[in-house]
Parts: sequence; structure tokens; C-alpha cells
Amino acid sequence: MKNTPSVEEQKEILRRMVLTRRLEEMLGDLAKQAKTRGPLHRCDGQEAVGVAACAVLNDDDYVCTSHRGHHVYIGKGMDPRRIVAEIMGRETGYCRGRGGHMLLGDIATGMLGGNAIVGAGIPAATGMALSFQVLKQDRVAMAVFGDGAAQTGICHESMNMAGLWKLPVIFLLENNQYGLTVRQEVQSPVKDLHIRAEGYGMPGVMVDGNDAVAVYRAAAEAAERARRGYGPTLIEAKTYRMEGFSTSDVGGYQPEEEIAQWRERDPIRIAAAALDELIGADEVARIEAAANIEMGAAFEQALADPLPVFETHAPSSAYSEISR
Amino acid sequence: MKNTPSVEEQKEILRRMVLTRRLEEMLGDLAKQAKTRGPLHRCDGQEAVGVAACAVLNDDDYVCTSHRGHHVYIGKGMDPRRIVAEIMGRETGYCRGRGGHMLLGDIATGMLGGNAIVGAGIPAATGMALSFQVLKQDRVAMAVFGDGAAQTGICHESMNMAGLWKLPVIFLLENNQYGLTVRQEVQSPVKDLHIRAEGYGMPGVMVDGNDAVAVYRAAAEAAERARRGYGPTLIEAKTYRMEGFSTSDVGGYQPEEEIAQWRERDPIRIAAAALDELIGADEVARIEAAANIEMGAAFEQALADPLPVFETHAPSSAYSEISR
Amino acid sequence: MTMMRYAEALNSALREEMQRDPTVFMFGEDIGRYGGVFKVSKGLMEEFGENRVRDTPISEQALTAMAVTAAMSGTRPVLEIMYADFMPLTLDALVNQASVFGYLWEGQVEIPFVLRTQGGGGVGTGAQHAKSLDSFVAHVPGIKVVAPVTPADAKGLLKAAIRDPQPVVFLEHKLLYNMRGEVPDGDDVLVTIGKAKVVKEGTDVSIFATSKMVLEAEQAARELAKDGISAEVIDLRTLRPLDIGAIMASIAKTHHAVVVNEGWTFCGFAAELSASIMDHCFDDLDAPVERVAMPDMAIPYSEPLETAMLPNAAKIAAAARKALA
Amino acid sequence: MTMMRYAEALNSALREEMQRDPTVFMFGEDIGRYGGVFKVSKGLMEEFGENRVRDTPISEQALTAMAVTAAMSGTRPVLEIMYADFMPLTLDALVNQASVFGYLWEGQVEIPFVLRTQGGGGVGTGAQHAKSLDSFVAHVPGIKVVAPVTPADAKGLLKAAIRDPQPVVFLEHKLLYNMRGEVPDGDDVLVTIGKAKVVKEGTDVSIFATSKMVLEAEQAARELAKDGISAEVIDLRTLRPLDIGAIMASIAKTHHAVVVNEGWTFCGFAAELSASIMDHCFDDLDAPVERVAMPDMAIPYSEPLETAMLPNAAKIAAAARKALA
Ligand SMILES: Cc1ncc(C[n+]2csc(CCOP(=O)(O)OP(=O)(O)O)c2C)c(N)n1
Ligand SMILES: Cc1ncc(C[n+]2csc(CCOP(=O)(O)OP(=O)(O)O)c2C)c(N)n1
Ligand SMILES: [Mg+2]
Ligand SMILES: [Mg+2]
Repeated sequence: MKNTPSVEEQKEILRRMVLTRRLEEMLGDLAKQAKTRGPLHRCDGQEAVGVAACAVLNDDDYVCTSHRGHHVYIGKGMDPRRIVAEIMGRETGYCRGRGGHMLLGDIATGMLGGNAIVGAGIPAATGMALSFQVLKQDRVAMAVFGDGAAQTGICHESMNMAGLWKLPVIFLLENNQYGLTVRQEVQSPVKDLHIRAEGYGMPGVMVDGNDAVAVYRAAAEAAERARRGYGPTLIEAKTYRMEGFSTSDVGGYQPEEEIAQWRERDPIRIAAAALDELIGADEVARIEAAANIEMGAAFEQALADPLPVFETHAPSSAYSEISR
Repeated sequence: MKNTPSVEEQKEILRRMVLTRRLEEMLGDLAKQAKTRGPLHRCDGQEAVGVAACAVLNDDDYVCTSHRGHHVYIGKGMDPRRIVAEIMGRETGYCRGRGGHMLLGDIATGMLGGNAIVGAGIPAATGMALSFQVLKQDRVAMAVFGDGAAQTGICHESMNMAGLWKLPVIFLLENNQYGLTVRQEVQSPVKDLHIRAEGYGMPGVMVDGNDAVAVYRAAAEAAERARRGYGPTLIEAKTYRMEGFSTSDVGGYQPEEEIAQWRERDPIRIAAAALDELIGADEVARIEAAANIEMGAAFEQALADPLPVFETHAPSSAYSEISR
Repeated sequence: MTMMRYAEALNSALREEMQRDPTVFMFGEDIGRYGGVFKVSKGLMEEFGENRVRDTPISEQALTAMAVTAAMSGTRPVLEIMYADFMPLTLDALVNQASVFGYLWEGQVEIPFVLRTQGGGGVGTGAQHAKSLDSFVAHVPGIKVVAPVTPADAKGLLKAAIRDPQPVVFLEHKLLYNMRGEVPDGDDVLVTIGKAKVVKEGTDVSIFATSKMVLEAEQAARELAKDGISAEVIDLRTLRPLDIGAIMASIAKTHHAVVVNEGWTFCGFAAELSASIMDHCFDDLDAPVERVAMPDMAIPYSEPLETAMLPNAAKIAAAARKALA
Repeated sequence: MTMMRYAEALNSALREEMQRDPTVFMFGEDIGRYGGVFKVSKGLMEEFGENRVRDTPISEQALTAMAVTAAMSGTRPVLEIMYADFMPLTLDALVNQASVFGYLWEGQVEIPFVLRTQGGGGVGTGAQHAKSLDSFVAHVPGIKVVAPVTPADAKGLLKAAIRDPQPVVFLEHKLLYNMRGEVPDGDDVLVTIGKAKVVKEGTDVSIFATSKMVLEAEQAARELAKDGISAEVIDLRTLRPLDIGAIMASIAKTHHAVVVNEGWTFCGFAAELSASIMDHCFDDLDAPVERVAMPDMAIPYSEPLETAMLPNAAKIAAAARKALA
């Protein structure tokens, strides 16, 4: 079983992590200028989790994420320009502006999708895996969700069914140690949530969520298990959100020293350092620079795109009703 | 810590178990004669669980049970006549006929109450324990629920909060090995459900649910923990329902040999045998005979009681609304 | 035509659709080995195997959410929720998932699943197992809701629901399963979702109902006929989308209307019917629309109490007389 | 009188009731250390401690069920559900627990709890964080539902809700929290649940609304006045029990009615208003009641889309003109 990323894969993972970070930073800037709409949940510091885990999936494997899903959007190979366009409410966005940053969906890359009901991505991926199993397809579904989401009832119900039916699903618990504003010890009496896997008859593993290679390995192994019919895996990736809960967040609940400690372990620096040894620092710098430029261009294009007009967005086929 | 039932307690437990069994049998007979209304869920074979666990509680401790709660009703000290009256839809019943056999409630004995939404008794008891903790009262709440109920989302949410806040609650999982008609391995990938306790930071213990003394001990220990502020306990009592899911059940899914094996381990015979040694078989026989007579009288009285009339049951204070 | 029970009609719809389309599968509590507590899925696990007919744990909330995304991923799930009283547990999946993504991801996904359930009172199942919560599901955009009363409609609508690209909530009634009726033969006899049916023509007052209440309305019409009152009985069959055309046509003729629903009165489905008639038929009305629905209270267990509160033919007839007074 | 924001008015109601009654306690997501995402519970954990003000895990379903039984056991819980969009998760506890046991165990238990939540659109929170699902909760017997628009009513009704022996769902609106208004001083200034208020008297048409829609109705009335149309604006304040007397009195005067609700149209709360008017005021009506509510679709994110679909003053004014045409 191959479970270490090739050099090419590591380069691509780094590139996507940088794309994500740049996306977050530029959105943060626009938010400060009051040019965004609604809350934005940045994932700075968590890029390795979403990006490296998605790297083990195929286009026809599905992933469901949460309100904090930018790394998954980019990780699953979605087009930065159309992501930005959606977040900025443009007609050219993935959902023509209907979704916004939390509710993106793209069937082509299998990112289906963001979800702002905490926990809802968990049965979502489980249901997809059920469909794959019924159709006897060689496909895997993955749910990426938070430590807060792990306390919801649907998490329990979904994991129980996934374990029972040996569904091809990966539960990727992104433990960034906070719910919205509360620390994990205010949400759950146990520190390590992967220990719950035993109660669902599936393996539970813990990884360093700031180490892209470690995340890749764990996800690759879980995907392999799923494809072979051995069922689900719960992966708990310990990580940290460096920019707080959201742009509408007044902050103050994540201690400065804690943030500083985690900044030391910035996942992009860890991924870059690993690659430095393989391809040299110059090449790494080139990858990063190119990614930054690409995301800048995505913003430029997207911001020039038109906003939607209501007339073409009235309820239509999805809501077709005969007599009203 | 006292955790073995006294002889007097054992006598009372046996008496209540026999009362329960007789209740079930007489209801079964009436059901066969089409004299009952709606489904009835008999707990023959599970009497030790409800009766012995309730024996460790005080009147002001609350217990929440399920659709299959007759042993808890009797175990918590409710009056047989008013139980039967409620089940037979009489005005003299605990809920004046509004509740029926699944939804009895009696604040005086702290049986609050039956619940036919599977799993709902679990947050119910947890909420009561929360109230006790807020008011700093020396009271305990207990949820009695099935292996099927253990798969619901509210079970997870409740246990997580109970473990987190160290609530004075006992989770008594009555594992009779079947959901409605499906065996436990069709409902859950793990055989022993108490292992899940670890994920909620509480002890999980397993007991022989057909041995009243064993159930009493486990419940006494859990109640003690709860009262001392150490929080909840999950007790899994392995048992068996000898008369199937309900009176509207066509049966066929519990193998005959399995039923026969469990009949060998009838909890009433086990409790009686233990007492035989302590007080002699004659005394035991007298207790049983008296209980049978008492339940017979309860039926006689209750069946002579009047049915309610609608006029006195229209929505009133509980639903008081100003202008309609 | 074949004479069969309502439950058998549903069973044959499921069997035929599963034979026709390998992407159709079923899941729900006790539907497999046992064949469902109302025996609607009898024999289907034997015929189609455990992969396509699944017994599930008691997990309504996740099951419904899973049906939504399974439907987005190439299958056509048919989920059984044992009692309509448990619909609250399914609502997040309907309101915040199916309804949302059907519109937000329009053009990318279809969500062809059917949620079958049954409601209604009359047999002492108590306050948690006898409700009709029609308006909860009918309130959700992007969800269709049907509630057939005859075996023929049950079969034809279930087949149409399974083939529909949108989520369909299929409301059955526990007292209908043993009702018998003629069902057309042939694998492709569908009943169009969204079309009401005139069950009995009449000229004095229009009675609109669904599910078991259609039987009560028919009984009421027979009683009214004894007094020379000609009631038109319309089986709406579909709650959403509502066949407002059929409603308008009938009221244009009778100028009087009674709306019937077994659910609670306040904010219930009968309220929508009354409001829709207000919207579309005000000038045709000679009297206010009469609402016949459940009083706003929990359903008591004991027979005299339960019987007294359920909407029935007598209450419908009284309402019609009041409308005509 | 003190001038304060709506959020502050709620905060002071909570503080005063917690000071007054030691059995009142609060729980909900992020309400403690952080003071609530809308800052309604700011400072209360500091004042009352972690036993009586609790941050919770994300577990709406169990939290609501726990509130019900905690309320039966001697406390008066105030539960915050962060967004009204999550109400589906709370419905089993309301429909199958609180509503059922309030009636079945009448005389044995009271269920004095308050479920506070906030809904409404307008600021790009998207399809899962902008809905008004009023009719879901208003449908449930035994539950009271209030939705104040002014800081004074917010405070007075919240205090009344906390003291009420029945469950009360308290609906706030995300766009009201920063609105300022005069609030009467004094610890015992309650507003009676179930009483509507005439916000502006008028003679030509009655506009009925709750929560933020009252502001839109007032704006509509000002616009209509420019054309010489005298609109009466009634703030219902309570959705259930409905103050039908106030509705009847107004329609008896104006003979025309517009009903407004930010929730979806079909089976929404505006439908109940229209139906209630049908029941009680038919003979007084000169034209059909006009419904102004959300179109039946998920709420889109992008500003032009969201803005176009929300009910607002212009749509209310147009509806009033239509009623009077
Ligand atoms: C059902 C539900 N409850 C509450 C919320 C509000 N909410 C949004 S995100 C969040 C915290 C989620 O924590 P976690 O799952 O750890 O994700 P993180 O934000 O840390 O990535 C909460 C409470 C919601 N969106 N959905
Ligand atoms: C939420 C919900 N889902 C389904 C049902 C139908 N139902 C009633 S009892 C039952 C099985 C319960 O199994 P378990 O908890 O093991 O209890 P037991 O009957 O074995 O005592 C089911 C599925 C219900 N009442 N409530
Ligand atoms: Mg988190
Ligand atoms: Mg069981």
C-alpha cells in the first residue's frame, strides 16, 4: 500500500496550502474593508488537514466539509477564481452567488460541499458512502468536521451506521481545540476524541494536523481500507485556527501565548521545510510565489464579475411545482 | 458504601418483580381477548433490571423509562391499581387515561415517566440531573433505556454533557439484544455497548440483568457516585425480553431455542432462589402468592373504574391561551 | 385491475420500481427481515437482498440526512420513517439540507428520494404515535408531499414519487393499510403528483381533504345528501404542490368550502388551504371557509377521549351545514 | 425610562430575573464566557457563576429535551438556540415532549422554560442562517410563541416568559439587536403574553406583523400615508396564543387586511393569520386578505438575490394598495 506522498504530490499539496492561505489573507483584508458579506471562517493554520487529506482522493470521491472549508475547496481541486466569485456573491461563482462561502458545492471535483449546520457533513458523507456501497462502486466519501461537530447526535448515528455496514467513508475530525468560542474541555469530558471510534467498531487514529505528510499518510491508509471494504476510519487531526472563529468574531478567548505557540508550528512552514530537503529552497519559493500570484489573479477576475440578478434566480426546476 | 440489598429489600424486590410479571401476564390475557387498546410492550424477563435499580433510589429521585417501563413503574413504588387503570384508559389512572401504558407519569413516586420516543428518556433524565445540580440538591436521576435507544443521537449528546458536567445521572442500558425486531448486531457494530462510556469520561460497567442483586449493586454504586459529585455511570444490563416486542407483534424473529435458554434464567426464579436461602422457600412462596393476589385485585378494581368523558379533558391550564 | 389492500399496493409499487431500476434501494427500521411493522416491505429483502433493503438502527435524524446525499450520489433511496410523529427528527435534513441544496446546487445535483411515513389516530397508540404533522413537511420549499387514500393512488403516486427528481414525502395512514380497492395493472401506471381528484361531484359545498379524511368526507357527503345537500368531495392527493386549479374550479361552482386535515388546527395544513382559498377564491365565496382539524392539544390515549377529538364525518357534515347556514 | 439597545433590554431582563429567582438558569452555546454571539448574555456568567450560566456543547436536540425536564424538576431554564434555522433540531422536544407531557401530566408538572432564538435575513448569512421558521413552533399545542420588536417589549415579554408556567419560544431577530428604544424602569414591568398592540392607528387597511416586519409595516404605512391611505399597524407581539380580539377590532374598522411574516408563504404563519381572519372576520372583509411573506425557496446568499426576496415595506405597501384596489 502506497501511503507516502510523492515529491510531485508534496509540491502540489504545498501549492494548494499556499493558495488557501493567500485566499484567507485576501478575504481577511477585504473583510476589514467591509467589502465582504456575512461572516467568513478562515482556516489559517489548518491548511494541511483539508489539503493533504483531499490529495488522496479521486475526483469521483466525494468530500463534505463544514462552515470552515476553504482548504477543502482548494484541496479538492476547485478553481480559485470561481471560489472567490462565489464568496463575493458573483454570478460566475460555483453556485451563481446562491451559496456564499459556507455552502459551495461542485459536483465536478466531488466537493459536495460546504455545510453550515454543524455536524451535518457527517451524515452527508455517510449517505454518499452508502450510495457507493449500494451501487458497488469503487468510491470513497470523506467528512471533514470539527471538534464541536463531534458532539452532535448525528455524528454518533452516522459513525454507528458506518461501522455497522463497513461503509467506505473517512471521518476526518479536525480538532482545532475550539468550538465557536469555547475550548474543547468546555465541550467534552475527553481530550482525545478518536477514542470514541472503538465504540463504533472502527479504527481511531490521531495525527499531527499541521504536518501535511502525516495527514496524507493517515488519509491514504483510511481510503485504502475503505476501498477494500474494511469500512470507515476516524482520524483525529490536532491542529489550530490561528485567526479565530470568524470575521465577525470579537476575539479574546484564544490566549495570545497559545496562538504564538501554534504559529511556530505553521503547517505551511512545516510542509515547505520538508520539501526544501527534497527539491531545494528556491524551487519551494517559486511554488509559493506562483500560488500567491494565482490567487491574486483569481480575486482580480472574480471581483470584476457581475452580481446576479434576481429574475434569473427565481425558483425553477429544483422547486418545480405544477400548480402554483 | 452500602451496596448489597438487605433481606428486607430483597423481599420487596422479589415482591415487585412478581407484581410486574403478573401485570404482564394479565395484560397479555386481556390483549388476547382484544380487551386492551393499542400496543402493549411487556417486560417479562427484564423485571430485575427495572425493579432492582429503582430500589436504590429515593422517592425524590427521578426515573425516566421507555415504552417498556412496567417494571420501572412498579419498581419506583407506583400503585398497581392506578397503573392498571391508566393502561385500561380509566379516569382513575395516573394520567386520567390521557397517557396509556407508555406515557405514565407520577411525580409523587418520582416516576417521570414513560416515553415512547425511543431515546427520549435519556436527555430527559439528564435534564433532571442538571436541575438537581443547579439547585445543589442531593438527588439523582436515572434513565432506563434499550439497546436500540443507545444508537440515537440524543444518547450521545446527553452522555457527553453528563460526563462533562458530572451530572448526578445513571444511564441504565437494558440490553435485551433486540431493537424492535432486529438483533443487536443489525443495529450496532459492537456487542458490548458500555464500552462507549469511556468516550464520555464516565465508568461503563456490565451486569447480569437477570440477577436482581447484581443490578442492585451496580445501581447503588452508581447512585453513590452521582450523589458524591463524581458524575454519571453507564450500566449495561444484559437481559432478554421473553414475550417479544409487543402485543401487536407477529413474532418469529426471536429463535425458540434462544427464548428457551433465557427462560432457564428467569430473573424471578433467580431472585427467589437467592431468597430461599435467606428466608426459606415457604416465606418466598407466600410473598409471591400475595403479590399475585394484589395484582389480581388491582385489575378487578381498575376494570370497574369509569372511563373518562371528553368534556372534563378539554385543553385547560396546561394549554391556557388567552384569546382562543 | 386487481383488488388489493393499500399495504399491498405500496408493496407492489416498491417491488416494481426496484425491479425496473437498480439504483432504487430501501432502508428503515425493521423493514427488512420483518418486512416493516405495517408489512409494506414484506418479501422485498428476500427478493432484492440485504444490500438494497436494509434494516437500520434507530437513527431517524442521520438516516434522513443520509437519504438526501445518497440521492445526490446516484441512487434513489426510499426511506421508511415508522411514525409521522418522528418527522421532527427528519426536519433538519429536509429544511436545511434537501431544500437548501436543491436550490443552491441546482443544475449540479438532483435529490430523488422518497421518505415514506404514516400518521393518524384512532387506535389508541397515544400522544407520541398518532399525530399528523403534515404542515411541518408541507412548509418546506423544494419538497413534494403526497397523501393518497386509495390503493390505486397509493401505488401510482409511490411509483411517481420514486421516479421524481425531487424529494417526496409520502404520507400514509395507519388505518388505511387494510383498506381494499381496485388497482390498475401494468408497470407504468403512474399518478401525477400535484393533481387533485373529484371523488364525488356536488353543487352546494366543496369539501377538500387528503388521506383518511377523504373517507370521512365521503361519509359526510352521504349524510348531507340525506338532507338534500349536494357536497362535492375533492381528494387533493398532493399537499404540495397544491392543485389550486381544482380548488378554484370547485368553489366557482359551489361557493362554499370545508377544508379538512387530521393535523392540529393552528398553523396546520387546513390553515394553508383556507388561506389559499382566501388568495384565489374570495369573490366566489358566499360564506367563510370552514376548517375541520384536530383541536390544538396532545392526543389522549383513552378511547372516549381520542374518539371525541379526532376530526370525522360528523364534524365535517356539521361544518358544511354551518357554511351553508 | 432608559434608552437602550434591544440586546441590552434582553440582557437586563435576564439579569433581573436571575437576581429575583434563584431557580432561573441559562444554558446554550457560547453564552457564558463569550456572552453570546449576539452579546445578549454579556456579563451574566461573571455575575451568576458557571453553575447558573453554562456554555454547552453543540447539541441542540438534547439541550432542548433537557430544558423540558429540567423545567419539570424545579428550575426555570432559559435556553439559547443560536439561530432559528436550528429549530428543527429542537422540535422533537417541543412536539413530542413538552407539548405531550404538559397535557398528559397536567396537575403534576409545570414546564416553565424559555427557548430564546433569533432568525431573519438581510445580512448575507446564507440559506442555513437566515430563516424564520415561526410556523414550526407556532403549530405546537401548549407552547407559547412571542416575537417582540421594541426593546421595551423585548424586556417585558422576556420577563413574562421566564415567569410563565408554560414553555415559551422567544423569537428575536438578528437585525433588531442594535435597535434602540425607551424601556420602562422597574423590576416588575412585564408585558402580557398574548396581547397585540396598535402601533399606528388607521382607518383604511390593517397590517398585522411581528418582529422586524413591524418596522417594515410602519415604513409601509408612512409611504401609504403619502397617497392618503390610512393604514393601521398592529404589532401582534405574540404568535400563539393569537390575540384574535385585536385582529377583529381592527378589521371591523378598516375592512381590509394585510398579513406579514418573514417566514415562507406556504403553510407559514401568515397562512394562519389569513385563515384566522377567514374564521372570524369574513363578513367584515371587503377584499381578500393579502399575504406578504417569503417566497417559497431557500434564501440565497448574494446581496441582490437576498434583498429581492425578503418581505419589506415596498411589498407590504403594494399589498395594501392591492387590497384597496
Ligand atoms: C447545529 C448548529 N449549531 C450551532 C451552530 C453555530 N456554530 C457555527 S460554527 C460553531 C462551532 C463549531 O465548532 P467546530 O465544529 O469545532 O468547528 P470550528 O469552527 O472550530 O472549525 C457553532 C456553534 C451551527 N452552525 N449549527
Ligand atoms: C424515535 C423513534 N423511532 C422509532 C420508534 C419505533 N420503536 C419503538 S420501540 C423500538 C425498538 C426499541 O428498541 P430498544 O431501545 O432496544 O427497546 P426494547 O423494545 O428492546 O425494550 C422502535 C424502533 C420510536 N418509538 N421512536
Ligand atoms: Mg473546532
Ligand atoms: Mg432492546
